[in-house]
Amino acid sequence: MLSGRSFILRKILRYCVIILIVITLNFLIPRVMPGDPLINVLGEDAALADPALIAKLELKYGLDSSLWDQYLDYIGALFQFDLGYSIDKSSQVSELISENMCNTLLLILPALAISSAVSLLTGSWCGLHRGKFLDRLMTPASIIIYCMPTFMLAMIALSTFAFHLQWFPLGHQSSSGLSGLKAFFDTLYHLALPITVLTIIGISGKHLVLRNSVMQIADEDFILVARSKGYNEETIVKRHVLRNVLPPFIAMVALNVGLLVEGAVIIEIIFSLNGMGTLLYDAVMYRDYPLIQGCFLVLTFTVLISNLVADILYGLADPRIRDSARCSEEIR
Amino acid sequence: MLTLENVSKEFVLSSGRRFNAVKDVSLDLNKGSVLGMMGDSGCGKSTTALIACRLLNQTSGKILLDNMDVSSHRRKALSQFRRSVQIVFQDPISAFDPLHTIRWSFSEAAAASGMTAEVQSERQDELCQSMDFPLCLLDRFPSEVSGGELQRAAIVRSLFIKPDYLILDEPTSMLDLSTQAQISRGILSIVQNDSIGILWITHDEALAKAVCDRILYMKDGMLVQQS
Amino acid sequence: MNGSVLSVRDLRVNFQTNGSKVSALNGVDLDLAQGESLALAGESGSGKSVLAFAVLRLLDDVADVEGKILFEGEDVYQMAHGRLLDIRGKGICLVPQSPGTAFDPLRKVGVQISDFIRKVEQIDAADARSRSITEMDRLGLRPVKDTYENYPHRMSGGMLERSLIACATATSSRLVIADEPTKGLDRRTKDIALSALLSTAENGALMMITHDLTSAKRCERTAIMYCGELVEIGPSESVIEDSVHPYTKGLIRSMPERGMTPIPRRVRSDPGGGCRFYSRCNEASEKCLFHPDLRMMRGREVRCWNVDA
Amino acid sequence: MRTWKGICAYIVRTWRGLETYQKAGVFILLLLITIGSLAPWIAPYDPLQTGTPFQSPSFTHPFGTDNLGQDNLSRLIYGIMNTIKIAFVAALVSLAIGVSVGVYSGYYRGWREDALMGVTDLFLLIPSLPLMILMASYLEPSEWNIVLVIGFLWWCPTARVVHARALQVRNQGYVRSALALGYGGPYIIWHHILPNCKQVIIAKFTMGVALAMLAEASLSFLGLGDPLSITWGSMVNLAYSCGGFANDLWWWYLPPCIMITLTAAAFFMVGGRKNEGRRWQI
Repeated sequence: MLSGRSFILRKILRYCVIILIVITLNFLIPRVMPGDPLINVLGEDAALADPALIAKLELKYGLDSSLWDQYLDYIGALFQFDLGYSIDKSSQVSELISENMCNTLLLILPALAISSAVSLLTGSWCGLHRGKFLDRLMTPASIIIYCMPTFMLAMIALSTFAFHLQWFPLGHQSSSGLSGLKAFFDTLYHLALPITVLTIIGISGKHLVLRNSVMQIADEDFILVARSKGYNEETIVKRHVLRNVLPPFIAMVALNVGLLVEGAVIIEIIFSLNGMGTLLYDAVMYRDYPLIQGCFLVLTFTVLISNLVADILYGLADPRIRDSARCSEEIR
Repeated sequence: MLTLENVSKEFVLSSGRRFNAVKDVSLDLNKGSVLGMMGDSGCGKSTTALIACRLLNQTSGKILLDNMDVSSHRRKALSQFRRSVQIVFQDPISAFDPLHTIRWSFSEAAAASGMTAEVQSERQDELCQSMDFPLCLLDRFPSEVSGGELQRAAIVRSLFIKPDYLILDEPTSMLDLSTQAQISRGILSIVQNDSIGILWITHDEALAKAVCDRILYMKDGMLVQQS
Repeated sequence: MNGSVLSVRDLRVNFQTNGSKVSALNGVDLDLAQGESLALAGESGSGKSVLAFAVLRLLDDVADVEGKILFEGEDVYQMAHGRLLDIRGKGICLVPQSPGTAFDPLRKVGVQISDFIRKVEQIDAADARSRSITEMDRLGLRPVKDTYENYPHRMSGGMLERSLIACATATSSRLVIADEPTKGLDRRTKDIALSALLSTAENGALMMITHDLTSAKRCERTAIMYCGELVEIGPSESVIEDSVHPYTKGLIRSMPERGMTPIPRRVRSDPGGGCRFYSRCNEASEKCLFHPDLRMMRGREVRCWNVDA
Repeated sequence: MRTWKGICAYIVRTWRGLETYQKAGVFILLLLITIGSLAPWIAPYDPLQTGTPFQSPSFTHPFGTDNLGQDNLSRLIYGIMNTIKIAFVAALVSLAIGVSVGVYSGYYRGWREDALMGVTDLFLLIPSLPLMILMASYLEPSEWNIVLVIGFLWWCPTARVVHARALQVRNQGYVRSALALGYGGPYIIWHHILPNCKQVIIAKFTMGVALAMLAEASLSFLGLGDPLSITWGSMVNLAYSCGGFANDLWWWYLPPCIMITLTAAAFFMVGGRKNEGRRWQI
């Protein structure tokens, strides 16, 4: 189907443009901000570090050359995953990020999966059975949790379950000196509480949106027509309602990834897991700008890629999107 | 006289598919006569209507008002032209802004051509009387009025500023028989004493024969037959 | 009851809209025999579509319904839920009113039709597919290969309407209720749709709800409805050609090809106790203040006092 | 509407139109605002007056004191006005940009719409917290920088929702009839499109204030907020970084969190339209 393929190509092109804009944004912000450009680029420790290192880095960044050349070799460096040098941590930003990123993914992916599945179940159930007990319980609860600042939930969870009840460890990735299967279970034991907190945040964000979509679909005409054709309620729900809730569900999961990334950053700080969150927190504490930019770039890439995948799935799931009429000039 | 000369309109769908709704249509509308346009749904009738009153720009072709080319008019001249050609749409419910009363919409129409208050109220009574629109409904909101009344009010509003031409895009297809008869009679009476040119678009054969002097038949964007 | 597919006894339907009670149907009695086609005509708001939904018992959570509806002798409102489910679709097949929103937007039209046929006829997918293709071909949905694979949003109103009718004609359902099947269709597709619907009347029965009297004439009997009750019901020829009830006469006169003279004044929202057409009727007399009931005269039943036998 | 009586009538009419949870939301907000504005008289101590630090809750200090001995309760009360002020102004900034972008691209279609909506999508996709951290870390921490950062990054959800509604209104018959009467874009936007988008704008504004409050809390928790200004976020940050959380002084960090949640929920309730017919609007 021509329109299907051209739809996907157009989507990919659109995301490439967005990624380029993000890179330019990331490149321009330090050079535009007030203050000493050298510090803005290298971080506040640049003033203290020994001048030899500064000279080498200045050469490497070519701070004196024109903005355009800096931009070109900034992009060139990006392709070799060279995100710059963090003076504070005195190591390449890209290495720092690569280890921490997998810890964060270890936190985000299970939370994303569980929260999507659970919110799909509860959202559909509450959408179809309005006013029942679960609906009256879940809706206000998810609003309250949605309104709760992320760190509050994390703090409460940590202090009650870990500190008072001692069910879970007080934080940190995993106790060292273990290997193989025991290490896996140990990290699982350490990560259990943060993942549940992130899942609860994810569910609160998704449940209401899904409940809305299901309620809207259940009131559509074709559901009444299906009922008039003698299908029993189960097949109607399975075949029509859930199938139609898929596109909005995919779109909402994509948008929700950003929310989860933010939640993960804060949760890692509180549970002191060495993921992107703590990295970002230290970078902010010491104003280590290359590291901040690196974290920002990587986090944004993960969100962009997940949204690209979701957009394509959305296009495949809902044929109407593929050939929506775009009359360029409208009635004026 | 309002003429369309081999007008055609092409929409570009987001999937790149080009769909031309109107292919090389030319028609002329003279004052005091009713020109009918027949065709099944999706044959480009409504698009031609929008092009005729210059709400939608045509891809190619010319529009002449008393053989003066108006297709390239912009801003001031365009709104001047638009005041002489009015249009009434098919769906009465969306014809009025739900947040204002019908009287406010009438005053908006009057203000378009700078009528003073008493000229407006006198014109208003005259039109409401001829279209049989009850004056007690003037201060109601559109949601409190039935479809038939709303369509009458829409026609009153479009005739408020004495246009030379009036385009009706299936005005009565959403209404039932007796309201359709009432509204059609009202329009015909106005055509006589105000000598307005009417382009009446419908897919109901009997109504077209009963109301129009000339009928154009359209199929898939092209004019096929005249009677 | 003998051989009558559907009989409706004193059906009253009231809707609770934000406090006020709106009565959509009050006291409708109707009979539909085997192999007969009945056209239900009337202005919008006279409760025609409500009757269709009431027969299929789809109004349970929306309105309170009184009266009896017997489908082949069995009261629909006393039926067990399981029995009701296989009556809908297999027994009574509804062709809904707005074709644009009647299909599931995310599934192909052909698949939805053959899926329905498979459910009703209990045959396997291949037969259902071939039967739906022949049916779509009979209804002029050419080229069938494309329309089968097409999605509802890509099809025009006329094509969607004919696919809906294909659902009804493809299955051997004993009663077909078509709600405004000819609305918005041009002349050619209207004929195709009507002849297909009338063909289902041979082995079952057809109740067609329409506001267009020319297509009502093609059915055997016609019933005229006004403000939620039947005012005239009889053979189509006599009801439409020489109508008796003042409202039917007014309706016929306001047709474009019959002089287009409208019925004076407006439908009153609270018609009061007497004859509901009293406020618009020019043959009204003081007797009309009492509510007339259907009386047999000149070969049809009429609800009016002033009509002499 | 001009007369004082007209305004009261309008208020009474909207009040009666609200649903119970909306009334509860308005009640909580009014309560908070009165307490906040009367802070100098109500608060037991001057929030900046130092004393013995880390006191546990006692009669004199109901919520104990922080690391500088300042009374937590009075800081909490003084924090009301600051937090709500920052969130309100930030939401106002993002509302102004969002509505103008949404309505402009909704009405003037074509390349203008593609360009503006492209930018909106861009900002919608980028996770807002990292971007805010990046921007805030460069500007020296002050209240108004946070307002600018939140204001300039949070207009995209409003723009997208207002754009969708404006598009829907634009295709209605009354807009086309107004065009046919010869009216131009600005008149139609002012008289037809904006009034019909009012409901969406109000819902998004109240949501915006709630989310701005949460964003401000997160930012100040990360240390990017203005340490001098007394807001609930900075109180939590102080509590977290000075060991309040480590040795479980819950009376120090919990009350500000609860106040944030309460206020945000109140704003949510005021804005959200939940009725059986139409759905809760997030």
